[in-house]
Amino acid sequence: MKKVLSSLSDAAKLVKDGDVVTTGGASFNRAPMELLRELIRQGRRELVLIDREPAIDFDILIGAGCVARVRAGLLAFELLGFAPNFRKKTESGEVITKEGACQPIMTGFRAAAMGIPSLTVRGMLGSDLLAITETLGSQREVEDPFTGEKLIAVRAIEPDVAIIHVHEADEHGNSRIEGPHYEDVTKAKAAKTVIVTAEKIVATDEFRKNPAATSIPHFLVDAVVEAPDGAYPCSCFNRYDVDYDHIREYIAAVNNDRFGEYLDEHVYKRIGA
Amino acid sequence: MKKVLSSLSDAAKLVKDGDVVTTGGASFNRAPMELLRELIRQGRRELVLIDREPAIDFDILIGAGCVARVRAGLLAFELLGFAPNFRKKTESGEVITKEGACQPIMTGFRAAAMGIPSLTVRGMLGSDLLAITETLGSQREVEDPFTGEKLIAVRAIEPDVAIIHVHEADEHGNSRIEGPHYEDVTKAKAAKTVIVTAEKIVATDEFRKNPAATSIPHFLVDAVVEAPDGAYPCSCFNRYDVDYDHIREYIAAVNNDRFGEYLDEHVYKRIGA
Amino acid sequence: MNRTAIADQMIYAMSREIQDNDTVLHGISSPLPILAMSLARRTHAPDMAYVSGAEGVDPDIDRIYLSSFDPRQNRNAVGYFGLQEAFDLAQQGRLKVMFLGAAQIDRHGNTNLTVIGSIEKPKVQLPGGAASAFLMPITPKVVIWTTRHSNRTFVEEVDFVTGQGYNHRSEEQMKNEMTIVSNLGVMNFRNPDRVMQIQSYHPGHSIEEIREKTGFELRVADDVSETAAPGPEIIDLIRSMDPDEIRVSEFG
Amino acid sequence: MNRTAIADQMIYAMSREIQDNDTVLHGISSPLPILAMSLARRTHAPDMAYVSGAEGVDPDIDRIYLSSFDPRQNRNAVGYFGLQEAFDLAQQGRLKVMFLGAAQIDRHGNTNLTVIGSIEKPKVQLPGGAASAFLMPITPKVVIWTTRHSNRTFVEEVDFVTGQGYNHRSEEQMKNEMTIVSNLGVMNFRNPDRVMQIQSYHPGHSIEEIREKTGFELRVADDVSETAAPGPEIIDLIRSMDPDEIRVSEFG
Repeated sequence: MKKVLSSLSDAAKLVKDGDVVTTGGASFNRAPMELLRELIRQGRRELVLIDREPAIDFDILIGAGCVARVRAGLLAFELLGFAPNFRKKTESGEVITKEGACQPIMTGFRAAAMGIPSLTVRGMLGSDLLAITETLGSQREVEDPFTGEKLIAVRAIEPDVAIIHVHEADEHGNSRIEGPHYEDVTKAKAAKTVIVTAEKIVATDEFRKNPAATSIPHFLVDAVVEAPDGAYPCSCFNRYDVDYDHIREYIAAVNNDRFGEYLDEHVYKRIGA
Repeated sequence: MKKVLSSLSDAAKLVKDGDVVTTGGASFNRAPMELLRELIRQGRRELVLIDREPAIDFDILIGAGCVARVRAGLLAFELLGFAPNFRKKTESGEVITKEGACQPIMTGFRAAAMGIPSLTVRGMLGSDLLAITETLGSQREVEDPFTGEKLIAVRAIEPDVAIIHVHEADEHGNSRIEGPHYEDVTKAKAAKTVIVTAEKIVATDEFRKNPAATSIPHFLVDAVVEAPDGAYPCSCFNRYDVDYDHIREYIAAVNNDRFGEYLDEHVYKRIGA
Repeated sequence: MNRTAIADQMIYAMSREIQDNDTVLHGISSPLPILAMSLARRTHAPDMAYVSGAEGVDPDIDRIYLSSFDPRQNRNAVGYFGLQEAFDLAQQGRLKVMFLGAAQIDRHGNTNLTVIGSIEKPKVQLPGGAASAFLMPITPKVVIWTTRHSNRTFVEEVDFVTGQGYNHRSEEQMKNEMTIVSNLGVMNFRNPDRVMQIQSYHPGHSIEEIREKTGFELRVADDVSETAAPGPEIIDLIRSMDPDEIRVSEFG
Repeated sequence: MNRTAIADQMIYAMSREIQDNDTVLHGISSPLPILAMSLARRTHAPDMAYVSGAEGVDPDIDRIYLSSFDPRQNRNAVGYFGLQEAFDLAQQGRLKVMFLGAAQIDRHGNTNLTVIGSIEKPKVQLPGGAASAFLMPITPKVVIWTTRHSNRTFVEEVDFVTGQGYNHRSEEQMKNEMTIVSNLGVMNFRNPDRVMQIQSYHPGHSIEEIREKTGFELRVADDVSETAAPGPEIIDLIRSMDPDEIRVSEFG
C-alpha cells in the first residue's frame, strides 16, 4: 500500500482550474467543507461542479467565484430556502446550470465507476429536461437491443476529482464512512483523482481489525488529509450535527450583500491557522 | 415489516419445477446446502441453475436429477478436480451447459437488480463464447450510443428464485452476511423470489443496533428459515470452515457409482430429523 | 385552521395514500412525506417498507430536522438502503409510492420544478427537479404535495415540464396513479380523460374555494366528499414525531 | 526438480511479472497466483494492491487452502472488494495484472478453458472459462500459468477460443502484454508478429526441451536467458505462506 497522506494545501492543489469536480455527502451532510474552503483560499477558478443534491458545498464555491458551471439534480438549502449564491449567479448568467434530475447524475457516476461509456435508465422520457440533455450530449433516447424498450442512455460522468469527507482513514487512504454513504463509494470509483479528508487518521491495523467497515479501499485514493470537523457546518454522522444556525447566518450574509465578510470570517482568516 | 419466517419445507416449496434458480456464495463457501438438500428430498425437477462460480451446490442438484440446464462461469471443485456429476451428465448430454464466462452472468444479475433490460460490458469480443451466447440470446454486440465503441450487451438475468445462506436474519428477512458477500446482495435484488436460510434467527432489535451490518433488507426477502450449519459441507465464514474431507468423500462416491448411497446417507435420511 | 392543523390534515391525507406492504420512499425537503410515511407505518400500514432519503430502512421517527437527509432521522433503522438502490427498485417497478413536490402543476399532471419563465432566460431559477423526471412515469403511485394551492401553482400550462403528466408523448409509460394533496384538498386524475379533478376538500374548505384558487377548469369527482380529518390520537402521534414543528416550515 | 521446487520456481517467475503500484487480482483455483502476489507484496512490490478472489484487500497470507475463495485467506485484510467491483476496475483499465489458467494455448495466445473436442459433442467438458474471455482483451498484463507444459497444452490450434489471442478479429482491443509461465519456462509475445517466443527457460530445463514439448514452432527471444531462480530466502518465504504445500496440488 502506498502512502498518500497529505496536507490540506497539497491535496487541494490536485484540483486544477477548470476541473470537473464532485463532492461527497448529500445536502447538509458530510460535505467536504474544509477542503473546499482551501480551494477558495487558493483561488481556484472555472470549476464544473457535479452532484445529485448538493447544498452549501456548491453554493460557497459559487459565491467565492470558483465556478463556471453546475450540473445538479437539485441545489437548494432544503427548508431554509434557495441556495442563495446559486440563485443569484444563475439568474445573472454568471454561472450556468442546465439540468435538474438526480437519476442521470447518479447513473453517470455509476457508468464511470463500472468502466463503461454509458448506462441506460427507465423513466425520464416525457420530461423537457431530456431535450436539454440531448443537446448537451449527456443523455439520449435509445432502444434496448433485446426488448426494443425505449430507454434513456446516460453518458458516463468521470469527474477529474472527487472530494470526500469520511470518519476515519489511514495514511494509505483506506477510508471508513459511518451511517449513510450516499453515492460516495461510486464517486470514488468514478473519479480520476480522489481526495479524502478524514475526521481522524488512524492506524492501518484499525482497518485490519474490521475490514467489513472499510468503505473505500486505499487503491482508489490519491490523497488523504486529516481534517477534524472537516464537514462543518454540515453534519458528520455520529460526530457532529448540522449547524443550522450557521447556515442561516450564511444565507443572511449572502442576501444582505455581506458574503465577502462571511468569507473573510470563515474562510480567509483561517490561512495559516 | 411483514413476517416471513418459514419452515425449510415450506420455503423450499417456493421453488417450482422448471424454475431458474441461483444460489448464494461462491465455490465451497456459504452455499445454501440445507435448502438444496430439501429440494432434492421434495423431488424438484428441470431446474435451470445460474451462477458465476458454483461448486457442490450445483453438482449435488445435478447428481440428484433436479437439473435440466446450467449457466455458469465455471463449475468445478477447484483443486479437488472436476465437478463430478456435472462432468458426467454434461458429457452424457443429460444436462446442458453452454456458457462459461463470469462477467456476463454477474452482469446479467446486475442488470436485473438495476431494473434495466440489459447492460453492456467491455472485453469478451474475441471469444468463441460470444457466438454461442448470441445464439442463445443472452449477449450481443452493440455500439455505445455516445462513443461508438463496440461493446457486448448482456441481457438481464432475473432468476425465479435466489437462495441465499446468511449468518443472521430476523423474522422479517433482514439479513446479515459476515465476510465476503460475493454477488449475494445483487442476486437478492435481481430475483423474483428470495429465500434466505440463516445460521440463526435473531431479534429485529439486533439489526436496529447496527444497521450498517445489514446486508439484505427485509423487503427483498420472501421467506426466511433458521438453518444452523445450513452451508455444510461448505464454509460459513466466522462460523465453520469447508469440510474438504466430506467433499473428497462426495467425489469418491460419484466416481465409484455410489452417489445414491451418498444421497441416502446425507440427504434422504434427514427427513423428519 | 392554523398552519399546524393544515399540516396535520395534509399529513393524514398523504398517509392514507399508502397501503400496507407498499415500499415507499421520500426525497429531499420532505417533512410532510416523512411524517405521512411514519404515520402510515404506525397506524394502518405496519407492514410497509419505509425507505428514507437519509438511507435508513424503517427508522422510528421521533423528531425531524430542516434537512430531510439529516441522519438523525434514521434512529432505530434496521438497515441502510441508498437512493441509487431505491431508484433501482423504482426501475424494477417495486417502489410503490413516491412523494414529489412541484412549483407548478397543470391539469394533466405535468409538474415544473426547473424554472419560472424560460430556460434560456429564467425569471426564477428553481432548485431543480430532483427525482421527478425519473420517477413520475415509472412509479405506480405518485403523490404530489403542495402547501401553496393558488393559481400560481395550479397553472393552465407549466412553464417547463420537469415531470411528465398524462398528456405527454411517452404516455404509454404513464400507467401510474397520481394524487395531489394540497393545503385545500385532494385531487386526482381518475377519469377517462386523465385530467385533474377534486376528490375531496379539507374540512373548512370547499369545492368553490379550490376551483377559485386553481388556474384552470378543475373537474369534480362524482364521489367528491370532505377529506377525512385526523382524530386527536392521530394529531398526538404527529406531534410526537415532530415536537419542533418542523412541518410548519413548509408553509414558510 | 521435485514438484515443490518447480512450484517455487513458477511462483517466483510469476511474482516478477508484478510491478510496484500494480493492482492485481487472482481468481478461482489459483494457489500459484495467490503465492506469487503475496510474494511480490512482501518483496519488490510493497505498494501493489492485492485483490483476492475471496474479496479481501491486501490480506496477509500465512496458509492457503484447496479453495482459492476460502475466506481464511483474507486474514488481516484492510477491506473487502467484490469480484464484480474488481471487474469494474478491469473495465476502467485500472486492474493492471490478472492471472489466468488455460487447458490449451496456441502460438497466438488464444486459450481454451471451455471444451476439448467440439462444443456440440465434447470429448471433455471443461469447467468453464471463468474470467478469461472478459479479462484477456482488456487487462494490461495477463499472466497465463500452466503446470503442464506439453504438446497437449501448447497446441497448434485451440479447440475453442475461450480467451482471445493476438490474431483475433478484435485485435484492436488487444493492447495488453501476455506472459506465460509454465513448469519449463517463461514465454511471451514481444515480437512484431505477436507470436509466442521463449523468454527464459527454468534452471534444469532448456530451449530444446521446451520446443520439443510444444505443439507448434516456438520462437526464441533475442535476449533469451535462464529464468532467475528463487534464492533460499524466497523459498523460505513461500514455504511460510503455504506450510501445507497446497501449491503442489496444481501438479496433481
